[in-house]
Amino acid sequence: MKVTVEVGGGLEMIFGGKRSQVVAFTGGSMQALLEYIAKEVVEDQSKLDVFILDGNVRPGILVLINDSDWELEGELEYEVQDGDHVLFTSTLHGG
Amino acid sequence: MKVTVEVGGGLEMIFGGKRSQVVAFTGGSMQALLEYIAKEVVEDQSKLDVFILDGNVRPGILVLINDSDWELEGELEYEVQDGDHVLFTSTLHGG
Amino acid sequence: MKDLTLDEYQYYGRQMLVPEFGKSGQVKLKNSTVAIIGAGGLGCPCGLYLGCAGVGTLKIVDFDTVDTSNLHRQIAHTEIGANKAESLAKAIKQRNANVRALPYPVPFAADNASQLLEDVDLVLDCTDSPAIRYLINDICYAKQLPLISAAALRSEGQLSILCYPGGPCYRCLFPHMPAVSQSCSDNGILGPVVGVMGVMQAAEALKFLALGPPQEVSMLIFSLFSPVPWRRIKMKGKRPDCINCGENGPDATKLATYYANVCDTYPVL
Amino acid sequence: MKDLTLDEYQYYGRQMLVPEFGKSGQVKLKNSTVAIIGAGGLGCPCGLYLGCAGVGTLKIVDFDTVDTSNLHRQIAHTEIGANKAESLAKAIKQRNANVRALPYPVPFAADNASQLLEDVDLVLDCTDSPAIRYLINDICYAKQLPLISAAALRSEGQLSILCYPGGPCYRCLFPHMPAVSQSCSDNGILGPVVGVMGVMQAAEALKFLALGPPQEVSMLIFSLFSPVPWRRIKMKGKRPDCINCGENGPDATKLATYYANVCDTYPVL
Ligand SMILES: [Zn+2]
Ligand SMILES: [Zn+2]
Repeated sequence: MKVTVEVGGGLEMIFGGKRSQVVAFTGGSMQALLEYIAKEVVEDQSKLDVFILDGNVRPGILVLINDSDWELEGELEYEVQDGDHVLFTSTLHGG
Repeated sequence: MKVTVEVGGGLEMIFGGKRSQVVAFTGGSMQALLEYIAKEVVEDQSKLDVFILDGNVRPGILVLINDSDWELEGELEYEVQDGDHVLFTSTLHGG
Repeated sequence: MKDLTLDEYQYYGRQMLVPEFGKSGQVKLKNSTVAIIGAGGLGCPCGLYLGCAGVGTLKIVDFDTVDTSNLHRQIAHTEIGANKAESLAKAIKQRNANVRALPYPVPFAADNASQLLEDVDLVLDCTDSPAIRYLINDICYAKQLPLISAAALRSEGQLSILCYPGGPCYRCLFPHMPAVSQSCSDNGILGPVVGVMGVMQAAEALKFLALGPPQEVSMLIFSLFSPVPWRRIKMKGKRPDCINCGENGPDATKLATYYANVCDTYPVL
Repeated sequence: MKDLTLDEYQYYGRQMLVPEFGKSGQVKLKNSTVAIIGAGGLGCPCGLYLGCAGVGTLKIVDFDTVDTSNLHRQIAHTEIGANKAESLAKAIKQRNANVRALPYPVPFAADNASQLLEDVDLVLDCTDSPAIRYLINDICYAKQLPLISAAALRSEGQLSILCYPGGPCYRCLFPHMPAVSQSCSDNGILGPVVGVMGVMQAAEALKFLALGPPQEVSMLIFSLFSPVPWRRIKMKGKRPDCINCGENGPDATKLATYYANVCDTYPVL
């Protein structure tokens, strides 16, 4: 299946500056998608910990599935669908 | 099926001021949806001609299906899907 | 509520023509007091647009002074070294003598926060620091003041509406304070990016004052270099275990730990 | 291209920290000339943000003078009766002495349009009239000048990027000139609504100058009272039968009919 993975809030730096890309995912839960992204999509593996901590998304990073907070969708248990848009971004504090 | 009908650019005035509403549509093409909206959803029938002219949307009104110009989707022949978002709005010129 | 003067009819005529807003919206604006915390990249456009739109009283809080490196985005300021709250208040008065723009050239801090927000109807968080953002939130919840919070960094922005009756607080949406904070000074910001967030904040404030709180809990996110620059995200509402507004009320111990770590003192309510 | 001065490094430092923009974006801005047609509700914030962001030369065209009923939304102006182009240019110079803001207090019309756009890299349509919008478009296409067009009315706005190589023109997107035009003066406008569109126009201009044209043909639409305030709409690209930029080139007869009906004269190219 095809999933659009978008990143922002500074996370794009470990994705080689790419803000949005379509990835080929074999299917499964968000847990599986996270593992896939961490292993296959993140380009700067040395800084993986700004994104993933202890197998989950680092606290403070927002995960948005099809324009909804993933807490509304089941978080790690959400079953990823073909065509989904998943966005990882940080809370901003500047002004 | 349920279709979200959103209007803007002044058209909301003939829809009783409602900008967005979910309507129960029996299904069919955009042509059929237009007829349904003109008959069942427009509240001020006396001004229907600001919206519909000769069985089609009045020239100058933009029709957007799921965030795409309807010219990309087949216009009147587009087969409406359950859950579609259809937006009718006017071109604006103010500044 | 005070009615409009003849001058105000002339000044605000174009706004009152907008059906959803109308004269009733304009009168509500005139009789409202809005606090703008921070007169920087967000506060400048937000304050200018709300002052010109006719919010009766604006309280503007900022201790900082204008630096050359601010000017590219803080468009109300014209004089290096001026206090930012005073500079923004002056810019508003120059444009609209019908409103009161009151500068408070002090730091917004735990010991004066509650007092600064006396008699306020709506609070706008235009600050640049996570610690102050949580402080503003906790005070707004305690005083039952609605809060519109905007933020911007580099090419991105976020906006959410909080603390209205039944709505979530900032801690509900963002329970985790970041380990490392990123400021515009250290990490950069494009002028029109923070500008568009500040004007959106003014637009949402105007909508809130005229028509009341939103129907759904959501967050607007903006990213200039994303293929889809604006997204409206559905968010979870109040968090039952929120240490501030949760089911068991404010958790004094956890909040005290928080304030002991990030602020000098616990807020005076 | 001219490099940055020491003063400019200090002034624009925060923008150059943004990775996608960087020093190269800032240098491109400095070496660019942008025309802003209209110094009203869109032109004021757009001009202020672009001037402060460091666009080297801004040509500002507006014949109109400031009226009391403009002030709620035209936030660069402070003096009733002043020419709007001169007032906006002055406001930019007050904030950023590093850029040139050149006022043209004349009507943008068919007989001077081409001349006003000499040596320009990007055109911003900030006008309030459909006839002038089509005129600006036709001149931009003829002179191969990219065009960012924004518009606002009541609580809504629209923005599109046009006339770049391979991109559509305004007539491709909107082939039908409206029978009845609606202006902000007659139909109302909320200040922050037109404000947010003007700042978005500045943001898109900055992105265009630094990074070039968009990859996809789209339109941004804004509606303050809609449940989803911002939408990015995918649009059809160039229209093969466009009377301006279509496969057979400009259709002189049809354009002449158009200009005979809505303008005094045919544009001088
Ligand atoms: Zn809470
Ligand atoms: Zn064309």
